[in-house]
Parts: sequence; structure tokens; C-alpha cells
Amino acid sequence: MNVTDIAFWIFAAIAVVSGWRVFCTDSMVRASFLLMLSFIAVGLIMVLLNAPYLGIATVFMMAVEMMVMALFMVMYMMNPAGLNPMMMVHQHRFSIAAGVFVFAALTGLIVVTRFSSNPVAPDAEVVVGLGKELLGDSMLIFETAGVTLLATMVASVILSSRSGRFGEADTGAVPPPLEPGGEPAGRQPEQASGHAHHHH
Amino acid sequence: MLERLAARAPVPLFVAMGRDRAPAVERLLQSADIDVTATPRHASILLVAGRVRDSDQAYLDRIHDQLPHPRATFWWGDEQGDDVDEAQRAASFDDPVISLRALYRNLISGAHASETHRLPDEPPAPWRGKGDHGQGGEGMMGGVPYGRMMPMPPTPDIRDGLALDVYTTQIGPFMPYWPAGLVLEVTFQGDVIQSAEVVQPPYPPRDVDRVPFDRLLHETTALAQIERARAAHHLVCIARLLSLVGLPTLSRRAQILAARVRANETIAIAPLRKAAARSGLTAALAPGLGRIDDRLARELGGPAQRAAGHAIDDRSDNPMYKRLDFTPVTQTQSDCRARLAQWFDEAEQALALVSAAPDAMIGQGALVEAPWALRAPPVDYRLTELLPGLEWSEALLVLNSFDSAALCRMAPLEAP
Amino acid sequence: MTPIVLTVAWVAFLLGMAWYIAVLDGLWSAAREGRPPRAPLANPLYRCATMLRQQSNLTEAPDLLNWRLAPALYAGLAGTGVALVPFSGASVLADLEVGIVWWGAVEALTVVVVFLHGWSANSQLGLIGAYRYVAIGLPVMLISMFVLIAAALPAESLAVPKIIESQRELWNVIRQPLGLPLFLLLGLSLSFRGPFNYADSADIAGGTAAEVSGAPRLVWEFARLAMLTAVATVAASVFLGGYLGPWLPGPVWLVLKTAAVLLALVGLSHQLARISPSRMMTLIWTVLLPLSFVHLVWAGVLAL
Amino acid sequence: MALTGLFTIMGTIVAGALLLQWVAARARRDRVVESQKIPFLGGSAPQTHAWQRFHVRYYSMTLLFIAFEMEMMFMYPWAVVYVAEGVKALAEMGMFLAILTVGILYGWREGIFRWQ
Amino acid sequence: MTLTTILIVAAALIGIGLYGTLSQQSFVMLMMGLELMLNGVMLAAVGFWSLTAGGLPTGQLLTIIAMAVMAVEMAVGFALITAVYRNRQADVTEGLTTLKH
Repeated sequence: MNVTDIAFWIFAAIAVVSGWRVFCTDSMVRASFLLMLSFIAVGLIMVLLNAPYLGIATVFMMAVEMMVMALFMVMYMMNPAGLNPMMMVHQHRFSIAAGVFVFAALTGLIVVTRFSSNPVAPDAEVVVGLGKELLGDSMLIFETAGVTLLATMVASVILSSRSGRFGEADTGAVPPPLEPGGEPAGRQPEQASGHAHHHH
Repeated sequence: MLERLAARAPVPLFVAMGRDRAPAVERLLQSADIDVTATPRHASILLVAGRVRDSDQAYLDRIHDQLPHPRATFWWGDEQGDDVDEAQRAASFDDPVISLRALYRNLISGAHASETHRLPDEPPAPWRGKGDHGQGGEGMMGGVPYGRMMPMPPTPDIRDGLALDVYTTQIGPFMPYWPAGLVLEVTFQGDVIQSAEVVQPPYPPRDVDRVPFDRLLHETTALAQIERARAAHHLVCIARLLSLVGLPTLSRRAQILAARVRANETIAIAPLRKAAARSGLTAALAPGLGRIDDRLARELGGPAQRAAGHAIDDRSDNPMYKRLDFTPVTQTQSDCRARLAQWFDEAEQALALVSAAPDAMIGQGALVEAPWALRAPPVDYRLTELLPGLEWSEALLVLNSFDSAALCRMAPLEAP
Repeated sequence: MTPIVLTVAWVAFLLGMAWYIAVLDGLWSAAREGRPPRAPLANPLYRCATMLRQQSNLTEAPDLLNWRLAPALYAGLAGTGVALVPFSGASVLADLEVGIVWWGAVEALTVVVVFLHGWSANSQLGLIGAYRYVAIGLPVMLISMFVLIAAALPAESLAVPKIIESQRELWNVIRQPLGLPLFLLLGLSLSFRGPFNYADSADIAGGTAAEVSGAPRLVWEFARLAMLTAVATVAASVFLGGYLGPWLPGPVWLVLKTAAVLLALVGLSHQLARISPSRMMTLIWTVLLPLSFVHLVWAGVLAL
Repeated sequence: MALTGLFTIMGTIVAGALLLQWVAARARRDRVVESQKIPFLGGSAPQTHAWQRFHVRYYSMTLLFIAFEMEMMFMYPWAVVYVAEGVKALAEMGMFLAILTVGILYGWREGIFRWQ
Repeated sequence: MTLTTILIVAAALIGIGLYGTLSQQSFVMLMMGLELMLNGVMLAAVGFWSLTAGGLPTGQLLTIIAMAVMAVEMAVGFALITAVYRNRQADVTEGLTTLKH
């Protein structure tokens, strides 16, 4: 066992254990940051695997994503700090079985498969390779990703913010009035008192 | 070794500002030997400056217990606290810095024993052993986990309508940059205030600021004295705002200027004002922040009224001031910025009057505007209507853009 | 330099610079208040001793593990930031091929750590500080990433030593003039000072540190200074050519440049007023971030 | 290896800082009493725990930020090959910054860079 | 550290993630399960890339795409949760059964 192996096993243990603890802890903040720890450990394994850029970029991406995750977890979960411990699960046995089954099946598959060995050269300039790829053959993927992310920005802003172009999100869609400040045009939504309309 | 080093540090001091504290306290706080902390957790000595109300004693005890060991209390200019044996007391003629340093040194070396807690060593509610895990809670949100309830159930937010938990608490009376004595019950969602109720009004203006104005009722008083008191009062108000926007050094400079004005020294405010403007003080106050309507401005009177554009000032009718070509300065916007500019303008005007007529005397009983508006009738308008919807730092700016008399008038539980 | 000498030099550098900032702070505020400074050189040590002698506080139901870990991690992150920077051509503690990406990770993790520090105390003022910090810390990070990427363009590398070597003819501060000021703003934000003190300001009674006393507070305050040092060291290397310079040996140049950057940082932090977090967030997104775009285009056109 | 250096430093500082906190706490043996644990609110005591469903005022901004941050992932490798690729890379950057600018402008128009 | 061990670790992450996705009631925890599964996928992708593909650049790109998917999932997911919460104050999956009607 050399240093790389030891480091790998340590990071692997951190990744798996903290990934598991995510679903056992009561505090939402702890859960988010445990998941972050799992990601960071995987990122560091990537560095060991000669992918320094991907590994370290995983660290900073996941740090901010899990930070945002924590903000939203605390915002929407009752009892966010887990002061009253609670198990919020359903179909628990089935889920455990499914998880174990998938793990076992995949492991079996992995153990029986023979993989060809063609490791990346230790002195390969992987970041340069990635950059060339982004600007060369995979240009289309790259451009598509850019546009997709823009769409994501717009969509998430539309969905999450209250004040939109057509009024506030929680008042529902109301057609514009015929004159400024007037009643909304079109058919009025029926309300409890609206039954009177049917009689005339 | 550690003790000897620690004993030479500036004294970490948390100040509980009582009412009618002497100006000597302000001089004390300007000393480089003193480190005024923002929270009792960072302090070793609790300084109680001036008298506190009987109803404030419980708050004071709580703060005392929040200080980490080693800790001591220092009473200043106060007849209360006689029942507390271990409390240190300083007469106003002592040099407070020397006595504070001695107390601190003894505290560090162990010669002065650290004070024990004043409130009972009990959790706010008994919780041990209750609930499924012995944590005192029940279900998801019920019970008293670790002795306290969970936050209040959700109500729609006043800014964006999202219904999340509200956090209701009393705040005050001894917060940094908080009107001394004021206790508010504030409801937060996040850091935005949803509602606020006055529990205890702030302390009225201090005696030191009103001395020349009170004296005028009985005897002929020098105009210079009156105007110096006005300038000093305004400078202290400005100092608070300067601290709040993160300019503590300029704030100390303003306080030092105020002390020098009181000591009859000749000073210039323009350099401070320039330095503050260059640091972006005006830009730090959002335009329109803390704007009050015309009715409230008129009822408050004083600088707040003039900041709203009403040139109403008792000095306009005084023959002595008329001879000096006095015309009230005004602003137009009636927001925090305008009130700050008004303080600066009035302080500068006051010092100009002093230098224009250093020997002028005002006759006994003459009507002279106080630095605040003492003679305005009580207002049926609560301070707390100004705060909802504001983020916490904005709320503090709004609170500190009024003088204590105006705040008392807007928190009408007790006549100022 | 052997690794041991390097490690000792690195520790001395970190401690010395932290002390230097504390001294500068004292001198600067004394000058601004117009009074003589009080024991300027020894005051930081006295304060350390005071905090070490104090009892460590607890609150009613804190997240104790994270509360104690946060200051330690914050200091550790600052340490790795300093380790990225070479003292001279051949002596660098962490010769990372993707150095500036790691610096990005340091910034991101700092946001997490400061949030944890404010969250863990279970007190409203700490929470306000933590949430304010995230609002400012996240967008400021983007600015610094753009600025560092701009510096990486002429070097054709993400490693800090290569970026320094690319400045042999001309320092980046001249080639890319907007970079250094934008990066200094990041420094103020990472260690929450002056106009960017949204985490620990006095209007929330010390914010994330409002409930902390004793040794944990000492570690926290030291970590703030260490983080400022890290920012200044990276700035000195990426924009001022690091160890490059005539006559003097490389490490001396690095120390001198770092000290100069720190002087600018301390000055800025005392000189500017703080605006409300909401307005600061708008300012960052609508003014500073577009400015960093302009900076990147400028650097890109020059590098071709 | 660079990673080893980084982790030795991180580990040493974290361990040292934790040790310092522990030793200092051991040296002072005063117990933290219940009245001392009350969170500081200017002398008042809170009615409830402060941990709440905290209303994050900038939640829309954070969502925009995540997408924004993802674009940064592409920029680092791009910067390394920028000089070698020349004008093509410049055009690429133009597209990139255009997309990000549109995102910012949209967010600004919707007012998400303010406290909601 | 061989490809087999790396893949087993990845499989463990995927298994735990699947457990989380299936068992958690709240939306946000459910998303954490999904992310953990993607974490495993990313590890496996980099493992293949590094040890059998000889550093083919597209392998790295695949990982970046996985990360982008994660970012999109998070941003849109949280935006949806906000929209739903605004209207119904539901934060668990059962709270949305009325959507079926």
C-alpha cells in the first residue's frame, strides 16, 4: 500500500460514511454539509485519479451548491435544526432493500467484469486536453450547456420570485383590465356569491 | 505570564447605558485604555453608566450573567446597586480609567474574585427526561426542547408573502446602537421586522444636555453655552450613525469633538463632515430610508420637523438671535439622510453663532429652541409603525436618526 | 529550501503577518481618531492573552461540534491559501497544478464555514450575520474567479507559480489594472472587514461571534487575520509579480509586497462606510460583476 | 505531491486550533450556568429557540447563482488554452459573457438582487 | 486503488442515494438522494476515464455534464419547491396528493 492507496481508502470511507449519515442526522444543516463532505471526498479521489481540475472544481461547485441547499432546507423544513428528532421516511424497508439490492447487483457486476487497463499518463496535460476538447469537437455540447444554463436561470427566477410581469405569483393569473385601474376583463371567476348570476 | 500580559490589555468593557449618565462616562469611553465591546460575551467588566429603572434590573442581571468569567461589575454615577456587595462603585471625582484598570488587573490576577451568577441556574423550562428522546420536545414542533419552545407557527411575510416561521422576542434595553432603555417586542421573519411593540420607552434626554436650557428658566444664560450644548448633543447623535455604518473611528472623533465643545474649546465640524462624506456616509443611508410623513414631522417638532422642510424654530422670535440674523436651516426630504444633514447643519450653525456673539446673554425665561422638541404635544403615532418591513440594519439606522426626545414621543408609554 | 525550512518560514509568515495587520489596525484607527496609539506593537499580544484567559461560552442548545470546528476550519482554509504561493522560484509548499481553482474552493468553503459559525450558536443575531454573509460572499466569489481567470490567460496555466512567471516583463497590475482593486474587495469580504463586514458587525452585536468568548473567539479572530493575509499573499503574487524583483532575494520581495497590499486593505477597511446588505448585493451584481466582465475582455484582447 | 502539502497544513491547523480551544477550556474550570447560556438580545430573553425556518431574503439570487457558477466550470479549462486557440476562444468568451449578461439583466429586471 | 474498488465505492454511493430517494418524504431530502446517486456516477465516470480510457478528453466532459445536470436539477427543483410552498405550504411529497385531482 502506498500513500495514494491509503489516501484513497480514507477518502472513500469519508465519502460513503458521510453519504450515509446524510439520511440519519436530524439537523438539516448538518445533512447538507455531510453531503458536501461526501462530494469533497469524491473530488479528492478524482485528484488522486489524475483529474486535478475536475476534483478541485467539484469541491468548489459542491461547496456552493450545498450552501444553497442548506439555505433552502432550513427555509422549508419544519424543525430545521432537528431539536425534536424525527424520522421523516416512508416505505422504509422497501427503500433499504432497494438500496442494498442495487449495491449488491452493481458490485457483483463489477467483480465479474474484466476491465481493460489503459491508465492516463501521469504527465498528461489533462486540463489543456479538456480545454481543447471544449473548443474543438465538443463545441456543440458546450454551447448547448451554456444555453441550457441560461434557460435554467430564467426558469428558476420565474418560478421562485413572487413579483412577475403579470402580477404577484400568489394571486393567480388575472387578465388585464380594459381601462387603467379597472376590473379585470373577461369572465369573472365564480365564487360562493357568484351563484346569483345564474338566476337572472 | 499569561496573566501579566492579559492585565495590560485595554479593559474589555460592556456598557449598559443608564439615564442621566455624566459626560465623564463619554470621556471614559474615548480612552484608548478601554475596549468597548458589542456584546457582553467579549467583555470582562460590565459598566452600568447612570441610573437604571427598577424594571431594568432583571435585564441588567441577565447581561451580567452573560459575561464570561472572570467578570465584575462597575457602577458609575449611580445610587442603585447598594445591595450588591461586590460591585465596584466610583464617585464622579475619581479618575474612572484608573479605577477600572485597577479593577481589571485584580480580576485577572485573581485578587478580585469573579462574580457569580445573579439569576438562578435553571433552564427556562424544565425539560430533562421529557419527550421521546429526553430532549423535552414533543412531536415535530411541540414541547420545550432543551427548555425553550420551538419558533412560532408561520404567518405570511409582509414583503413577499411566503409563510415561514416567525421569531418573536423582546430586544433591549442595553443593545449596542440601541436607544438606551428602549425595550421592543419584535417579530422577525428572517432578518426583516414584521411587527414591533413598545414594551418600555427609551430614557428621556439626558440632564447634561438640558442643563443650560433648564437654567434659562431661572436666570440669564450665555448664548454660547446654549449653542454649545446644542452642538454637542447633535454631535453625539451623529456619532451613533457613524458607528452604525461601520465607521467607528470617525464616530469616536465625533464624540471627542462633542466633549471638547462641552469643555468650551473652539472646534471645527467641517473636517469631520468632509471625512464622513468622503467615506460615503451619505451614500450608506439609502435615499428615502426612514421617511416620515408631514403630520408626524410637525408633531415631533425640533430637528425632525426642520428636516421635513418646516422652518419652525423658537429662536426665530428671540431678539438676540434676530440681531444675529438667525434663520433656521431646513432640509426637504424628511428621511434619515435629511435628519443627519440637519444635525450637521444645526451643529455648524450653533458654533457659528457662538463665534459671532461669544458674550451675548439671553434673558431669563426667554423662549429658546432645545436641541430636540420639548414643547411639542404628545403624539398618537407609535415608533413601531416605522419599523415593520425594514431589514435589521435599516431599522437601527431609522431608530438612530431620531433624538431620544423624539423617540420617547413616538413610544408613548411614559411621558418624557 | 527543504520542506522543513519552508514549513517554518510559512508558519512565521502567517503569524507575523497576522500580528502586522493587528498593529496596522491600531495605528490606523489612532491616526484617524487623532490620538496617540496605545502600545501599538504589544497590544495584539495583550488581547490574545485576555481571550485565552476567558471562559468559553455555551448557549442553550448549540450545534457544538460545528461551533468549535468552524473557527478551526476557517484558519485551516486561510493556511492552505498561503501555501499556494511560492516564496521563490523553487520553494512552494503546495505546488498545485490548479492553484487558482483551489483558491476558488477556499472562498466557497469560507462561505460555508462562516455560515456554520453563525448558525451553530442558536441565537438570532448570529443567524442574521450568517445569512447576510452568504448573500454577499456568494456573488463576491464570482468576481474573484473572473479576475483570477483573467490573470491565468497570459500564463496559459492555472498554477500560481506559472502566473508569477508570466509577469517577468510586466506585472499584471499594469497589464490588467482593474484586477487588483476588485480582488481587494474580495479580501475585505472574505475576512469581513469595514465596508464588507456583514457577518460580525456591531449592529448585530458581533454577529456570528456574538455568543463566542474565550479561546474559540481567539481562534476566530486569528483566522480572520490569517485569511486577510492569504488574500494579500495571493494578490501580491497574481498581480504584483510575487517574488519577482531586482536586487533583493525573492522571499523578501514577497513579504514586502504582501505588507504593502495589507496596508491598502487595512486602509480601505477603515475608510469606507457600509451600505445595507440588500444594496450591497445589488451593487455587486449590477456594477462590480459587469466590471469584472469588462476586465476579462480587456485581459483577453491583450493576451492575444 | 501538492495535495499532501495542502492536507498536512489543513490538518495541522485544524488540529492545533481544536487543541487550543480544548486546553483553554480545561484551564478554566468554571461551569457555564443556565442563566449564562441565554442568547444575547440586549438583556431580554427570547421566548423560543432562534433556529427557525429562516426566511432567506435572497433565495432567487441563489438559484441564479448556481447556474452562473456552473458556467464558471467551463471557464477554467478555457483560460488555459485561450492563447493557443486564439480568435475562436475569444468568440467563445463573447458568447459566454453574453449569456451571463442576459442572465444578470433578466434577474435585475425581476428585482432578485434585492431583499425580497 | 484499482478500478474495481473505485467502482464499488461508486456503487455504494449509488445504493445509499437510491435508498434516500425512495425513503425520504420531504422534497429537499429527496433531492439529496438524487445528488448522492449522481455523485457515484461522477466517481465511476472519472474512474473509467482515468484507468481504462487513457485520459480521453470526452470522459472529463461527461463528468462536467453530470455536474451541470445536478446544478440544473437543484436550481429548478428549489424554484419549484418555492412556487409550491407559496401556494400550498407543502414541503413533503404527500402534501401534493391534491395535485392529482
